[in-house]
Amino acid sequence: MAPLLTPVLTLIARHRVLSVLLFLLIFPWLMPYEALAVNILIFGLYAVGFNLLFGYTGMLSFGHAAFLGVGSYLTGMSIVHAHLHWLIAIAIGVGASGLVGALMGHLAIRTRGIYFSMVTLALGQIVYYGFYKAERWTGGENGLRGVTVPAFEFAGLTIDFTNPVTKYYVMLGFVAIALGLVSRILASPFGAVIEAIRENEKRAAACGYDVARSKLLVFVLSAAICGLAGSLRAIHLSVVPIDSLHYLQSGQAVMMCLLGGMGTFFGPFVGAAVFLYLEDVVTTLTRHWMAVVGTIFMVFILFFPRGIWGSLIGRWERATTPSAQT
Amino acid sequence: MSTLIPAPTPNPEHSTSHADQHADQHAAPQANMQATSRRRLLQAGAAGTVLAGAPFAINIVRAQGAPIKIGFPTPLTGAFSAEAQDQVRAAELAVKEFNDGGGFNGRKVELLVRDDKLNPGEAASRTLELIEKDKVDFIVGSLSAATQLSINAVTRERKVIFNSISQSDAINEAKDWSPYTFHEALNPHMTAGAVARYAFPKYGKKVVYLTADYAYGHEMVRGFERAGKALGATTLADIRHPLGAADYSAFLPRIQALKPDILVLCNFGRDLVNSAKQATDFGLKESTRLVAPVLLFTSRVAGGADAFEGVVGGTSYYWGMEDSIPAAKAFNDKFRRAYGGAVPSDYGALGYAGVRSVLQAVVNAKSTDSDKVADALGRLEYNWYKGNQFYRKCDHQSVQSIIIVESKSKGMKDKNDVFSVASIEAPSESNLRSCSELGHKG
Amino acid sequence: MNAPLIQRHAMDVQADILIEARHISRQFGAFQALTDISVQFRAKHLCAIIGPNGAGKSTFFNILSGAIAPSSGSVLFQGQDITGLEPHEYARRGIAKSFQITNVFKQLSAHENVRVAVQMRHARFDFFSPRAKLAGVAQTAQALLERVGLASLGQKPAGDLAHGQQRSLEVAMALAADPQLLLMDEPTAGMSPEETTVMMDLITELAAERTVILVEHKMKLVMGICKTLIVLHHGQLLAQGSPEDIRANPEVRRVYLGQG
Amino acid sequence: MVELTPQLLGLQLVTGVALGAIYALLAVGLSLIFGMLTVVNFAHGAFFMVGAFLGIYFQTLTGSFALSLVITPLVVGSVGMLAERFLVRPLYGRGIDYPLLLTFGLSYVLIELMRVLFGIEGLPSSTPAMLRGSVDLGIGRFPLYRLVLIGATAAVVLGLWLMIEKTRFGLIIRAGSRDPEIVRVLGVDVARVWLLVFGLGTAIAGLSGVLAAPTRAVNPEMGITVLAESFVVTVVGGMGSLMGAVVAGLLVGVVFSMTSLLAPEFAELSIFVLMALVLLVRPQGLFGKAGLMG
Repeated sequence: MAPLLTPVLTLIARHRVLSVLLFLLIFPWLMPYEALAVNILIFGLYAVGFNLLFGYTGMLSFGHAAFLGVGSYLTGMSIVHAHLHWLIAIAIGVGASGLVGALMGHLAIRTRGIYFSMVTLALGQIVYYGFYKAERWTGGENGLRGVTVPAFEFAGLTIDFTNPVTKYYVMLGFVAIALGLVSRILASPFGAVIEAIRENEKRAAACGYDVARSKLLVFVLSAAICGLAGSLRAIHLSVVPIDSLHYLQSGQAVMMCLLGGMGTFFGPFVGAAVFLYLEDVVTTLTRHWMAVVGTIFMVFILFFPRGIWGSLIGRWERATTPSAQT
Repeated sequence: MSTLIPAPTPNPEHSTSHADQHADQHAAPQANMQATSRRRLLQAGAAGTVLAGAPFAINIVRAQGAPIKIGFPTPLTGAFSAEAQDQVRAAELAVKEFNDGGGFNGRKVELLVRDDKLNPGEAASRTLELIEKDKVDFIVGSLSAATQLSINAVTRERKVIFNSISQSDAINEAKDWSPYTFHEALNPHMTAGAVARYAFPKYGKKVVYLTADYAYGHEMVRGFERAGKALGATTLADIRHPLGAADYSAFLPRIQALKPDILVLCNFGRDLVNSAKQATDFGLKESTRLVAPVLLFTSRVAGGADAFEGVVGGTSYYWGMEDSIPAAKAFNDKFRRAYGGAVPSDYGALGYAGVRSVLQAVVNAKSTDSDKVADALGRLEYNWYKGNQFYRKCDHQSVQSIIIVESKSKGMKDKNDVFSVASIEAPSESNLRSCSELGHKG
Repeated sequence: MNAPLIQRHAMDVQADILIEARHISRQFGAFQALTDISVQFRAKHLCAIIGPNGAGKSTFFNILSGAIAPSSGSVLFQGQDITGLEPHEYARRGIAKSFQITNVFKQLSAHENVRVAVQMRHARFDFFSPRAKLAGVAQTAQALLERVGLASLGQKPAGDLAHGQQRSLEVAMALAADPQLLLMDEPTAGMSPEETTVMMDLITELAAERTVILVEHKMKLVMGICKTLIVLHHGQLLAQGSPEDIRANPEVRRVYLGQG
Repeated sequence: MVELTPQLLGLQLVTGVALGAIYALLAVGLSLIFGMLTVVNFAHGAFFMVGAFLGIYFQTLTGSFALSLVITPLVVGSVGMLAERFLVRPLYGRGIDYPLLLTFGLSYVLIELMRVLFGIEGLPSSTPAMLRGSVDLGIGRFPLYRLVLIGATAAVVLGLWLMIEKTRFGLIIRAGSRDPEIVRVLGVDVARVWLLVFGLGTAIAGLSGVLAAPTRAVNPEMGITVLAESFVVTVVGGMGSLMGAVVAGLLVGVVFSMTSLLAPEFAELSIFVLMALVLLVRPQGLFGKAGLMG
């Protein structure tokens, strides 16, 4: 299969953002319904943001729901309470999650390994309770309702988010920008630095890189991208559930990354797509979806630790030279 | 679902209901489960291919005789799955009745059940799925304040009728409400009020609340205190506990020290089981009466007689009221016939009523158009299972009777005989918060 | 007339001394690893720290390279006190090291390993320009690989290289920053005799342009090539001087050959 | 608001200790597994839950709580060993993320399994007859069973301590938790030891399930919150430190209990704040070895 696969993958590797976008353009046709496609778009982005930290820098955070949630809530609150334009609301959501990322990161990067995971978990929970308690602004456990964007004119045509297809393509716009940015960062010298840090912190420091500062930077970037995913989700669902801040939501990012292949560019997206699609199908088939999801998850960890996309790349790399980082 | 220890076996049926399946369900649940799954698989596949063909078809023109579709999002998995699955059974009963009665000029009804996992986000996207992919005409369902509010947020934006069958005060309020929003279930204000009016005069005026710290809990407390004021009850403390806490022992010493006449457990489901159980262990019942706004049939069965001994609470329905209410008798019998002798639970019954109201409105409106049906629902006066009900004009809250039950610990006839009906408060608009208070004009 | 002369003389001395350890002591809990060690290392000079196992060589090395801070005393580099600075600060001042346990980015290719190291000098926090654009960096990296004799293995993941090759790769990475001081902890540990000779040649070659400090417990190995030897024993400075002095030193003989 | 009499505070303290007992028991199991295998067992809560279910099942089967206290841990432990042998073992040396995530998947399966076996809304659980009721401690009434709980925990911890200090197996564990290499050097069959340790850890989780069952609702999801809490405890105490697990267990229990009295709404948050604070001041936890997990 390698000879057949190689040229395709080489092409994808060369224009990874372009190819993913081409795919996403036709994506709604492949999905049973648009809302699922939008969900995959959003969680794909969420997983990509998480992967920046987990896959590329090797820091396993259990607090990433905080960024998804803060993005959602700040965007939602700007629309519901402050009646701001939805674009500004998104900007606020992303900014806020970046800020929270800076704070959490500043505290968390002092710790390593499982302790890092636990600190992020704890800080994430603190954010959760913060929003849970601010019932007046966030709606508390009931969630924030009424995040609606009225139909508007753009370049002569009416954009109405209650039309799922329109919504999908607008969201795709944002995801495209974010993916472009991530791809650029990974290809940049800084991208090399964070991979070096993942491989060997001591060595990176001996090379003269400020490990702590680099880690913090990735943390903030990752947070902002997850924040954008959150912002989009608020507009997509027109509600912000408190669950979006819960640590189980953080766990979902890990699952998606692993399923798709951590430390690969497409992996998280593939992971999110497969995860959500499976869940969608399995839940309608059987009430025992947890068992199915759990089993699939274990199978992957045992037999395909590099994830779906990662394993594909693996085959390919074995067939060719171990060069391109896709 | 085979169970090693007797426990109410939920019905595995998961999609549109047909009489023949109910027949074999109790013969061979497993087999039926698989049968169901297989059919679902086919359906999913079909739907998939169809939609893959035309993703942009947002409003497909429906041929005459095409089924009327009712979307039914409810937490089939998670903490309230028992109640949810009973809701489904009852809803399917309503659908079956309607179809057996010939449907709506030739059009049969199809119930599309979806698992919202008790997660508002999931509920919202499931509702989007039902509207976008399955093109449902109406939505009935939900089993928590949060999920019903997020379902409502989606439906009202798309002008789809949603008849909610779980409790919430917020959904009545103008902020969330829409002309397409209906509330079949009781709300905390009504329930708490009724329980207060029964319990405070009877058991004493010094009250402590142990409250799950979320809107539902706060709304319950508000309801009790409002009704309590008129009755001269005093609140010694309102202790807020984290939602879903497993251990309440840490809250109990203080309650002991307060020596209240009544301890109101303003929480739901498992929280209620846990707190009641542990309050019993701490010997609180010796001096204090335990009261719960909503005493769930299923929680009582799961929690056991000891924990709930002597606990008094409210409910929208208890099968035992059939002795005094003919409609209840009729409903129970239908349910028993369909499900091998099982009795409907409180929330289950709501599933039946929620669907049946919508279908009756379709008949009255002679249409499935949202606005026409909404109008017909607004005028509806019905008695499906517990006596006369109607939707209040301003907020579409179903005005209905409230049943006060006391948990039995001895002399039970069978595993379903868990409550004794202490009193039934007749339906009255005066027990609801006023329209103006909710922010509705006129 | 005299004053300026003296002053210039003083400056020359300053300039001539690259790194200096002043009264360095280090405890680990109750254990006294180093006691009051003061040594000066001159620029463009090959020097070795020797001593039997447990003499405190590695501790001293780690203090010089900034991996750990001394309990007391200070490290001066080009006359500046750099005690207790972050490891990366040491690197940026031109202090490079190769570790005792081989220490490379295992999953990255050999070339990428060196490239990252070289990149340090050019683009520290550059998020946007594609790596490939930094052509100079890639070439420098290639040159360094050639210098340590790994030119042909550039695309191999570092983890897959032979032990000796990984050590060489480390040297290449250490050289990437074009350091004035290169610290090497047992550079030939675990190497075959052939690899060892290659490495020693490389080291002498490198010492022509910069100060190189080796930590070594194989005495003979360094006798030949080093200008100065520093002998540690039980965490104390036993002797320092030219190989000849050291060889002649009875104390050292006793420690190493158990005589006297 | 009641005034904070010494009696109330005292009773609150006892309550906290009783709470901490279960935390400590769970954390000991987690810490044992982590210290030895550096496996972060995310299925620990699920094993606790399975223990609770099987506990009731064997109790109704044998009609004796005491018997099920013995049988259940053995069963749960063997399930644990199977999991170690066939699921976790292939992942050794692959870093700590993989076993962690695998056990996470395993927990899903175990939860679903219990749903299928015992039904979704769980089982009614009740305190064994002779342990019912509450006793007057002079400072207020306190449930007898919870006192028993404290005693049982103390006994288990003591037994564990004796085993670790006095037996050869314990010696190996002590050596191993410091440096697995040593064990290999000692010429011990490491695989077998790890199998047993995982079994022991999960058995303790099962036991705490049986012990906790009478005090709370037994349902398939009961392990989820417990997991988060016992992780907090383990991390606060320092992963891999049994001493730490016990001390932190009691600490967390008391902190939770006291916040429940003074600021009930923040009871749950308080333990996370505690963890954050401890880790930021002492990144390796109270009794943790520095640099562990480098």
